[in-house]
Amino acid sequence: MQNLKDQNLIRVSKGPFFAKVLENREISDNIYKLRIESEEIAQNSLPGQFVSIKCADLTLRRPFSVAGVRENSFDLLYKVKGTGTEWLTNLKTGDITDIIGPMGNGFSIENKKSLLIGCGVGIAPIDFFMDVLSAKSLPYKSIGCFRSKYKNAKEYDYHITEDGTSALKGKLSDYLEQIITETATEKIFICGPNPAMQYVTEYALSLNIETEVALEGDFACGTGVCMGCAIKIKKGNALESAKICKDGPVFKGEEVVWR
Amino acid sequence: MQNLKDQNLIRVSKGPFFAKVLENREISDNIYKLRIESEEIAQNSLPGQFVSIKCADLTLRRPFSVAGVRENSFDLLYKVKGTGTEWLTNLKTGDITDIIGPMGNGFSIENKKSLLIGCGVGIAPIDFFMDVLSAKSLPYKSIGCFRSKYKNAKEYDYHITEDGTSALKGKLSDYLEQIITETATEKIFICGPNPAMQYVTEYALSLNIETEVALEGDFACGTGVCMGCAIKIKKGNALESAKICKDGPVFKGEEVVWR
Amino acid sequence: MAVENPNTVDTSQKIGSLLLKNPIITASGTFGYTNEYEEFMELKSIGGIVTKGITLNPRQGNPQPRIKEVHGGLINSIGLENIGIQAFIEKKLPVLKENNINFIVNIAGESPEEYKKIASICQENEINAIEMNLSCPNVDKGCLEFGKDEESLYKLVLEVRKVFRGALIVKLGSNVSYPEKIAIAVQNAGADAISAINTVKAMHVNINKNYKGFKFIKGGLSGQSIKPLALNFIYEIKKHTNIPIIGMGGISNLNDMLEFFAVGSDAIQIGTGTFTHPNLSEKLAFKLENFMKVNGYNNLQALIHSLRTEDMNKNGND
Amino acid sequence: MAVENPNTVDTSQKIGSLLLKNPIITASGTFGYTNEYEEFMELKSIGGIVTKGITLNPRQGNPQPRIKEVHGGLINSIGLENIGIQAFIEKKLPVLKENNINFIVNIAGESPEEYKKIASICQENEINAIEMNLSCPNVDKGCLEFGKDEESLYKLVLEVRKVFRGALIVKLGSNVSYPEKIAIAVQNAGADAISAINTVKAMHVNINKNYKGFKFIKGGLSGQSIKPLALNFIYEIKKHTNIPIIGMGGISNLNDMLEFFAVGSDAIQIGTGTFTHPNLSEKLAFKLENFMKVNGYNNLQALIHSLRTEDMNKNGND
Ligand SMILES: Cc1cc2nc3c(=O)[nH]c(=O)nc-3n(C[C@H](O)[C@H](O)[C@H](O)COP(=O)(O)OP(=O)(O)OC[C@H]3O[C@@H](n4cnc5c(N)ncnc54)[C@H](O)[C@@H]3O)c2cc1C
Ligand SMILES: Cc1cc2nc3c(=O)[nH]c(=O)nc-3n(C[C@H](O)[C@H](O)[C@H](O)COP(=O)(O)OP(=O)(O)OC[C@H]3O[C@@H](n4cnc5c(N)ncnc54)[C@H](O)[C@@H]3O)c2cc1C
Ligand SMILES: Cc1cc2nc3c(=O)[nH]c(=O)nc-3n(C[C@H](O)[C@H](O)[C@H](O)COP(=O)(O)O)c2cc1C
Ligand SMILES: Cc1cc2nc3c(=O)[nH]c(=O)nc-3n(C[C@H](O)[C@H](O)[C@H](O)COP(=O)(O)O)c2cc1C
Ligand code: FES
Ligand code: FES
Repeated sequence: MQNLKDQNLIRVSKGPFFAKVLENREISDNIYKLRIESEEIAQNSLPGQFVSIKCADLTLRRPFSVAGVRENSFDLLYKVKGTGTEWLTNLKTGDITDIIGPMGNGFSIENKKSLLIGCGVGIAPIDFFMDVLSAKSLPYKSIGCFRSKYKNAKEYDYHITEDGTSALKGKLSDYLEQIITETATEKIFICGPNPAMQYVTEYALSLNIETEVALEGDFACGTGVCMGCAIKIKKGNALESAKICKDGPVFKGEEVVWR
Repeated sequence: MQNLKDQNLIRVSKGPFFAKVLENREISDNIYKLRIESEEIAQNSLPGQFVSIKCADLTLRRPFSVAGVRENSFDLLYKVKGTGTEWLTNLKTGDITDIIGPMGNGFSIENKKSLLIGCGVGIAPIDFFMDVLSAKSLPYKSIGCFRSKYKNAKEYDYHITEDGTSALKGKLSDYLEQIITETATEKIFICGPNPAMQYVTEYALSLNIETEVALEGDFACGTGVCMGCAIKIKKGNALESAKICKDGPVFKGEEVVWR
Repeated sequence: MAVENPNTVDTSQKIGSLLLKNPIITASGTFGYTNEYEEFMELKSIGGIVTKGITLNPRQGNPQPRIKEVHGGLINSIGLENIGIQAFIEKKLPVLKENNINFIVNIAGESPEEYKKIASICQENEINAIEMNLSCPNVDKGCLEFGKDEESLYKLVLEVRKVFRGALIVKLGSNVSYPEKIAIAVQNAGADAISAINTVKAMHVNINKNYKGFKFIKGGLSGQSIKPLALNFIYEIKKHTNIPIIGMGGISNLNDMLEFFAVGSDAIQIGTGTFTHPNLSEKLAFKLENFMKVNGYNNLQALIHSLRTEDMNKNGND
Repeated sequence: MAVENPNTVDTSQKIGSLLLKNPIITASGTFGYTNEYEEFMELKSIGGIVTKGITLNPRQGNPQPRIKEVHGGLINSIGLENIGIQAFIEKKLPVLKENNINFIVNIAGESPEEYKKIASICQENEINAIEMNLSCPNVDKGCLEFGKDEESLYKLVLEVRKVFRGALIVKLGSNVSYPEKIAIAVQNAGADAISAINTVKAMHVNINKNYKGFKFIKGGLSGQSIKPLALNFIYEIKKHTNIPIIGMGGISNLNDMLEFFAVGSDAIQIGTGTFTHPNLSEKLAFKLENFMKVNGYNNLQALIHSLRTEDMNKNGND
């Protein structure tokens, strides 16, 4: 048997990569930005795709959307929720992470007047998507919705906060109609809590605007083999089984069966 | 129901105490000294008794002999063996430990020409015993046996090392006869690996010298209720069940059934 | 946590004729025979204690090693070392009475006759409650085998019921094909309650240094890692029975306890948790009371009733 | 670890008529149907793969949530979602053959007739090996129930044996009263091997925020925390059978694998471990080979033989 590393080189591998932490800091309340060195992941990732990280001695890896890339590194934005993300906060520059990816399918990249919406930490793939569309000079506008002001380097065209610490105070629904009209939106891309995504999808459908949504779910394998994250999606009149981790996490809004 | 703390005060409690780490450092190869603040344990401990520490999220506490006391603190000497002791090495001054004790029975304190023998980290209760006998001006000599030179503040009358980095090179058995004669030993107290304790006990018995040995064992409760550490001891011609944690860890040498 | 409701709350519970001050009991084999833990806690703070398993004749138990910690738990192979019912009556019973400890005697036999004899002795000595251990793993004769076959189990419990008039609790384990059949048999035979689960059959293997052969400990697994098995077991038997259930298996905090109430337990036992925190049962008694005050439950039944509403019922497989 | 012995070693193993390059197989439900893991590892580095459980008709599986991580493991409640034997034959079999993957088809039925039908279809399509899943937890009909009663199990395996001539592996779970009776029935019915253990019945409870009711997942527990149960089960059935055993349950490193060999396994499967480390099976294959070289074992049989000498035999209880 040959050296495994050598074998790895001769096929397109999704990892596991043992990748160095370049930066890990709290950028906003309970939200951290983690920058990790990995040419493979940086170069192969599309907005909406995710990576899975081995955290502490937990059995299951934790999935996070790619939030931006450079030549040979990529960013994650994570919110501290439980054991895994708590453990992530202790990573220091130079530490090695065990990571696989990019996984799943990303957003469609199209020449349409796009409206990109990120709610809470759902902003992560939207940040990345903004970079990609900008680089390709494709037309888009962005909305960031947060509980309180979100302190990030990125500027959103519309920054909505519930507590009014940004220009727009209130909820997404208070402004959506107006923004869609203002921007002559042709397609909406959204990542955030299910109720927000459902609301936007249904509203957009009523206006005949296409949507793509980035779903979350509890993953076990994260690779499409265990059926742990399987949901039903609408294909015409029929319901089909789809795996969020493999067939998604990005789905056409109208295909999703909201619960 | 009253406040639990209040209730604790009105009975002699063995803990759990939430006690502050005063010092924790590697004093010799892989052996650490841990100093913990606790008036209760410091004032109630006898040489040979032990405390049990909650380490990380391990189910079972880890037992360690009290290695010395002052007014309101006590010392442990621990050798890094596995998960629990590895975790102990990370304790810093000011950290709080969850500790119970003192547990079990200690060595007899008698006015006899005593020979105190500690092998390896078995030196811990011997160190404490030396202090106590000195304070009471009772006659004793001490032997420390180690693989390589053991760097501790304490001076042993005989410091034996396998690699000869101390005055006496070799094994305990190379010197025991001579030392017993030299010191006119009337009683031997020993803590160390079973083979060493068995050897000394049997040799001493042949000379009609009494012995007390401090046994180790795998503990679950450490309080005498689970029978996890039960062994057979000789009481005259009969065999009786005894619990190392509760009836020991110190036993008369001649009572022990060596395996 | 501030106490919002200053009134006292009623944490008491009844298991057959046995009255418990609160639903927290220490489990057999982990708390000794009597007042062994008085240096660590107030024994009267909890509902009661279950004694170490007691047999007709004293037992020597298994050779060393008897204990092995594993990930999230503990494998033990004590082999029911105990002083026997006679010594218990003579030496331990007086201590229990003097100290006013609410206790349940855990009994084990090698034959139906032995169970019956021990139970009779308990009856003669006016013991209020016994727990029949029908589930200790890996015994060639007795105990577990009786707990596997519903017919012989039914007869056994019936016989004991005839001679013992106090609270009769039957302790079951999860190493059975049909938990519900076993539980129904116990109920039909007239037991006052079921306690579950006992330790789970398990083995720790230690490969020798030179890879020639191995050492092992076969015994019962307890502690945190059996909690999901215990919750499942209790939920399953609860569906088919209506006598009280005393739940246990890895309980180590208030939330664990609430989970056991939710799936069907009326009281709980703390086993391995006492090894980790010797005063765990006392702490939980205190926390339960405080929790009930803060959340406005005047009595335990109200809390249990509230917890027991299922809002999602599905039957999984893989 | 330096390679001291440069010669190649023979890691191969035979399970009935099935030849494995090495004893490492990926477990059903954790590796997909075919080459899903080729982005993570060299599929040819391992002995073989077991497909997701396949039924006669496609199955929808259970509603969400299906997954809950617990201390040291994972509870799953997939409900056997799969594409059905017909789609498997049409869409997956060609991929397996093209990629030259050594595979075992895991099958499950709701009735003896279904098992027989699927097995016949496998036989018609010249599939080399099947693993009968007789142990998936919590199915109302089928699967587990067949795996609990030795008589009906015997008949069922016998029927399948009649129609399937390849390597017939029967997969057992630990939720049974008498593992040895079940294993003997499987052997007597003519199976080529036993694989064990399937996931263990378990439940996760989530108390609602206001303490009104609870949500739960009932399903099968897998991963590290079932290892002591699996080792015990295999050791028990090994005493009473002599057909090969494929061991599994929480294997996550080389030492775990050696423990499974020691207690009686001839090959092993990696399930949940693949979720933690997608290339775990490949890594173990590499480590096993290296281990054998370093320690001078020319072939797997020699290693297994060496490990299997017990030097302490005791029977615990508590
Ligand atoms: C495709 C995908 C992309 C994601 N991208 C991001 C991201 O960019 N940034 C980010 O902060 N988070 C993201 N998440 C969510 C993130 O994976 C979870 O927050 C994380 O796994 C929680 O791990 P933990 O160990 O800290 O919490 P746990 O201790 O596991 O759980 C804490 C709480 O979170 C819930 N939870 C656990 N896993 C998930 C999950 N997958 N989805 C929703 N709730 C969960 C649990 O039920 C529990 O209530 C993403 C999830 C998916 C599936
Ligand atoms: C009464 C008593 C007093 C002790 N006093 C001291 C002391 O003063 N200083 C000191 O360094 N150690 C002492 N020990 C030993 C100490 O308790 C163990 O070394 C410690 O529990 C190992 O914990 P761990 O988690 O690091 O190792 P683990 O990961 O639990 O185990 C590592 C290895 O040590 C073995 N081991 C575990 N527990 C014990 C044990 N109780 N006895 C022997 N071997 C064990 C294991 O089987 C394993 O091979 C004492 C033990 C007893 C019973
Ligand atoms: C060391 C030990 C000894 C035990 N002895 C007995 C016993 O004698 N009789 C009995 O019915 N159960 C016995 N048990 C089982 C416990 O009472 C309890 O059922 C089991 O440990 C599960 O609970 P836990 O996870 O809280 O420990 C013993 C358990 C342990 C750990
Ligand atoms: C998500 C998941 C799905 C599974 N599906 C099946 C299945 O379809 N058929 C089967 O026989 N076993 C199935 N199993 C059981 C595994 O094959 C294996 O027996 C079990 O997980 C124990 O091994 P492990 O601890 O290494 O995971 C499944 C296990 C998991 C975790
Ligand atoms: S998490 Fe396994 S299929 Fe998606
Ligand atoms: S460890 Fe429990 S009796 Fe000694």
